[in-house]
Amino acid sequence: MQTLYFALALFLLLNLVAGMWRVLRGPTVADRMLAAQLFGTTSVAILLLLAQAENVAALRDVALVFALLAAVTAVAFVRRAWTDPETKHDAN
Amino acid sequence: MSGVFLYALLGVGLFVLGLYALIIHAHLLRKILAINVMGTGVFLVLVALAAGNPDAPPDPVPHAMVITGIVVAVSATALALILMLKVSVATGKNHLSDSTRD
Amino acid sequence: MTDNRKTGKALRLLLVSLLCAIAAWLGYAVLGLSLSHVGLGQLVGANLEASGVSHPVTAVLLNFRGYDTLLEMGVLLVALLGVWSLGGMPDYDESSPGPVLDILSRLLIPMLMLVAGYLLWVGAHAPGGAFQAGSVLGAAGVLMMLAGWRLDSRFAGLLLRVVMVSGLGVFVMVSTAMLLIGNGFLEFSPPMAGELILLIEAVATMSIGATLAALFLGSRPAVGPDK
Amino acid sequence: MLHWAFDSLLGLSLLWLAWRALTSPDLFKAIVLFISFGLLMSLAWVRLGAPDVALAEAAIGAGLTGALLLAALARLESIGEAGRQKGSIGETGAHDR
Repeated sequence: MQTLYFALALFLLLNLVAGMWRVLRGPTVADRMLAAQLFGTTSVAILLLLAQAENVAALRDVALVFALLAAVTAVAFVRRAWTDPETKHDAN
Repeated sequence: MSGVFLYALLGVGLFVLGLYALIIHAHLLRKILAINVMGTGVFLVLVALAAGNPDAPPDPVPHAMVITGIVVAVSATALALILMLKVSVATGKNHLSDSTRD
Repeated sequence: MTDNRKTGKALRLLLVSLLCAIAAWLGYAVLGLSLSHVGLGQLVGANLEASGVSHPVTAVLLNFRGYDTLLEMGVLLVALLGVWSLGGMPDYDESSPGPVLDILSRLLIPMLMLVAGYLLWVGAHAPGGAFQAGSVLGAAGVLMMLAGWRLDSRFAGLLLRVVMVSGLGVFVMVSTAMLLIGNGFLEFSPPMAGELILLIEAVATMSIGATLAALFLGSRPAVGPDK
Repeated sequence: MLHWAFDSLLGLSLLWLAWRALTSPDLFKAIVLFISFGLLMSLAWVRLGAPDVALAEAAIGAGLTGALLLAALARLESIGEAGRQKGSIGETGAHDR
């Protein structure tokens, strides 16, 4: 069972690495930011799997903090950095 | 805990990478990011070596040092960002000008 | 121009090779360290009974190496003073928050406060503690500011400053009180160490949270009866 | 074996994220990559058996650092735009993208 949890965590990490492609490519700033938010969500899942696999209950607290605080970055992005949602494609 | 040296070497790599970026970039925001990466590299070496002994639980003293270090790093980053904005308002530039070249 | 570029390239090559040498040297040093050293882990474990808490990292932070934490609170305060003494920033014009953000912040901020309290409480026997709880509280403050809330100017004067300083202040006062009753500075006597640590941590959490949120705001909040 | 694969993949992605965050020409991209770097660091602390540090990194890396950097970038760009509107010398560099 432990091996299964760990294999699943590895699979999620692979997914996360695939998500980096969107951060690098994503034509708009919102694409990049949402990919980073996806990293946060995937990390929550990985943390929960590791908590189960290694039987460390404290990791669930880490996952809880992660899930709650992901919103702060997203709100900061929407309020401060996303000035012109229609046209903001960056240059490269 | 065979991955200890992996993470310790990763810490060294991050430190050197941050140092390189700190030297070659003129933009102050990039310098701030570079210093943060350097600090993370140091933390990584500390925590990796604290987990080194496989027969004992991880050493709590480096962990405590790294926790204080993370909070100090974020407050220093906040101060540095405000200083950067002040420089930008005062000079209109995002890098420190070199008086011998200007 | 091409000459300039050539020297630039040469300099960069020199820098990269120098940094590679540094990396190799540091890597060699790290690999050469013996991992079977005892470290301070056993010492901490042996004295954990006397510290008043059962989680080794909290014991180290608040009791065995209290100086670190004390000075760290000082560093936070100095960073805040530095930010405040730089004067106000030009306020960035932002869109109005909108109802979604308002409702989100109303839902999320009580949760964040609850989690901060939980982390503070659980720190005595499991991972958690003042720094983590303070960071969560600081993030809650940042979220409030992003959602368009502002601190009422009645509280932005003395009260805010008292909260900011209280983390360091209570720590120093408790330590000095220990000195007066005949212990060393920062030497908590075992029967009441747990309660003292909880008191210091609770005040420090509030103070760290307020300081981090103020660092995000970047300028001194307005003081005065109106505005 | 599985642990080795996890650790190596995590380490490589951390190094790569840091490299891209420090070299990408677009400042916003650099900041998003740095935020992602902080999120993954939390996993590294967990793998090193330091849940306390992971908790601190999660609280600060996921919430505060991102908000601080994004707000600073927005202010930097508004300072740059104000400078350009005043007609001063255009070397603001906020858009060194």
